[in-house]
Amino acid sequence: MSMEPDDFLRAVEAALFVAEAPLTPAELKLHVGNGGDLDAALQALASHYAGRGINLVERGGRWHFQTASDLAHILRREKDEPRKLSRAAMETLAIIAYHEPVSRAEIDSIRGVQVAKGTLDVLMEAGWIRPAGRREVPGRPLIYATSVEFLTHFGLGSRRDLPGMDDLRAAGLLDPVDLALEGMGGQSVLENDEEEA
Amino acid sequence: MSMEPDDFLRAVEAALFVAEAPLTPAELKLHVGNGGDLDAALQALASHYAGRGINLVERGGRWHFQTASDLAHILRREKDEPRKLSRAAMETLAIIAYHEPVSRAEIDSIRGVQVAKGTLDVLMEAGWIRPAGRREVPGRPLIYATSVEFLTHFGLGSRRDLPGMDDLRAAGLLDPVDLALEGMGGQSVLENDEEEA
Amino acid sequence: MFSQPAVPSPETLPETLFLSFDAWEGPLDLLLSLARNQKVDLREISILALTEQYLEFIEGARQLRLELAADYLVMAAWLAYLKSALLLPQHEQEDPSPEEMALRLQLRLQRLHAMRDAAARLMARDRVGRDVFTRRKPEGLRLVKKAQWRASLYDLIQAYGQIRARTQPVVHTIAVRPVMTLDEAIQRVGSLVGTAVDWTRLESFLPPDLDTPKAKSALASSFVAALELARQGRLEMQQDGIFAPIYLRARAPNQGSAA
Repeated sequence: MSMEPDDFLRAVEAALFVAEAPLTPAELKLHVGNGGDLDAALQALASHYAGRGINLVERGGRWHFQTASDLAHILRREKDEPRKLSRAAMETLAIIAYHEPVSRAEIDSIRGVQVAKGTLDVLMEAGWIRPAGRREVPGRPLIYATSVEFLTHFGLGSRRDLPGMDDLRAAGLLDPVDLALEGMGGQSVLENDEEEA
Repeated sequence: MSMEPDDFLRAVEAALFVAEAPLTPAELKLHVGNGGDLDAALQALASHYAGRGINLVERGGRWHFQTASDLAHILRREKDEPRKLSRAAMETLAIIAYHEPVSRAEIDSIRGVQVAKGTLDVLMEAGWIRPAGRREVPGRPLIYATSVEFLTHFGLGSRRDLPGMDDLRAAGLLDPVDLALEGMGGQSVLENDEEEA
Repeated sequence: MFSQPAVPSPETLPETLFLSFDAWEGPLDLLLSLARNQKVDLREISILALTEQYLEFIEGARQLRLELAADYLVMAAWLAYLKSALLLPQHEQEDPSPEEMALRLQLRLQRLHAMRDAAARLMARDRVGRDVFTRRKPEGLRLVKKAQWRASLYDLIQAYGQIRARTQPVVHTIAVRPVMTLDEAIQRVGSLVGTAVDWTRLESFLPPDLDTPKAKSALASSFVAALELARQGRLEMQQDGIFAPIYLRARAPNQGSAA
C-alpha cells in the first residue's frame, strides 16, 4: 500500500501541520531545505490525504491542511443553553404584544427609551417576533408583530388573552411605587442592553 | 464496503486536527457522536500516523496530534524555547511527579533545603503542578500533584511512563528515609546488601 | 544504576567550589557533589570519608572568608559530631546510633541523587513546544451555544405594567372645592338685605345647613359682597370692634353711608 514516507516528505507534512498560515513552496523550502523534490512531496501528500478527514489543499499557490468540507458540522456543535431575557427585551416584547403591529420608533416612544438594535434581534432569534410589513408613513419603517411561537411559549390562545389595563391595575402591576427600586434613575436615553453573557 | 466506519474515523481525525487542546474520548464524542467505535478509531489513527511527520499521541487520557520529535530541528523557532527552569524548579517538579501527592515539607526533606515560594509558583504558572488537597496531619499542609498538562508537555502517557519510575520504586528510593530504615529492621546499618536494587 | 550527568572533574572542582556557594542548593546538595567525586555507587560511599571532605571544604571556605549560610555550618557541626561518634568506641547503645545516623545520611543522599537524575531525564524528554509541536493556530472545535430564551407570561405582563406605570402622563387632579362665588353672594345678600330693615348679622345672610368648607367660603364671599353692595350704596355696615360681629341693613334712600 502506501510506502513508508521519507524524511523529506515527513518534514513537509510536519511543517504544513504547524504553520500558522498557508505556505508557498518557497516558504516551505526555508524550513525543509532542498533535500528532496518539494513539488513531488506536495503532490504525494495531497493524494495521501485525499479522502481522509484532513486534506492538503492548494489555494493561490499556498498550501495548507484543512478539514474535509463534509465534516464542517462536527467542528461546530450546537448546544441549547437556557437564557433569561434582559429587561429591555422583555419590555420591547411586551410593547409589541400589546400594540402590534408597531414600528421601532413607536416602541421607543412607548418605552420612553430607545431600543437597541440587538434587542429586536434577540426577540427575532427567539422566534417571538416577526417583521410584519412596513408602515405607510414617511420612511416606511418596518413594523413588528408577535409570532405563533410567541403565543405558544407564553401559553396564550390569542393576543386577546393578554390581561388588559384593568387587570394589570388590579394586580398592582401599574403601581409606580417600585419604580425607584427598578433603577429607573440610571437609565440613559440609549440604553445599553447587551444581553448578559 | 460500508462507508460508515470510514466517515467516523475521518470525523475523529478532523476533530483532533482542529482542536485547540488535547481531547478526552468523552470530549471527542460530543463532536463525533456515537456512530462508531471511538477507541478503535483512535488506535487506527495512531497507527496510521506512526512513522509519519505528524503523530497521534495519548497523554493522560487525552489525544492530540503533534509533530514527530526527529523533525524538531526544522520546526523549532527561536521563540519556541521554553522558559528555562532553575535547578530548584526542575528538582521540585521531579519530586512532585515521582512522589505525588506531596507536601512542601516532604519536598524540603528530600532536597535538604527549603523550597522557595517562587519555585512552586513557577511550576503552578506553567500549569504542570496543582494543589491536590491537604494532608490530614497536624497543620493540614497543602499537597501537590502534577497535572494533565505536565504529562502532555513531557510526552508521558501516564505517570507510569516517568523515566526510571519502576526502578526507583523497586529500589525503595521513593520511600521516605524512615520507612526505608524500618524496612532494614534498623539493624546492620553498614551492611548495604539488604537494600536491593 | 544512575546515569551520571556531567560532574565537574576533580581538577576543576576545588576551584569551582571556592568561586561560589550559589552553585549548591544547601549542604545536602554540596555533600552529594562531594560524594559523587568518590566515584562509587552511593550505596557504597564512605560516610566517614565524605564527612572529612565536607569539613575540609568548609574549613577552606572559612579561610577564604566566604559567607557561609548557617545551614552549611549546622551540617558541619553535625558531621563533626557524627565523625567522632563513628570513630570513638561505643560505650552503650545510643539512640540513634552513629551508624544509623550515617545510614540516614546515605539514604538521603541516594534519594536526592535519584530525584536529580530523574529531573534531568524528565527535562531531556521530547517536550511540546521544544521538540514536538502542535498546530500553532488550530481552528478550534466550537461548541456553539444556542440560546434558549426563557420568559414567563408573568414577566411579560409585569414588564408591560412597568412601562405603563412609568410612562403614564402624570395628571394632577385638583379637587373641586365647595365655594360660593362672589356673584352668587352679591345676588343672595342683595336680595336678602331688602327684607332686613334693622341691623342684622352678616351670618344671617348665609345659606342654612352648610358644611364647614362651604360655610367659610360663603362667609368670605358674603362679606366681600356686602362691601360691594355698601359701595353701591345699597346697604350699610356696622362693626363695634375688631372681630366683633358685622351688621348689615338696607340703606334708606335719604341716609348717608354707615360708619
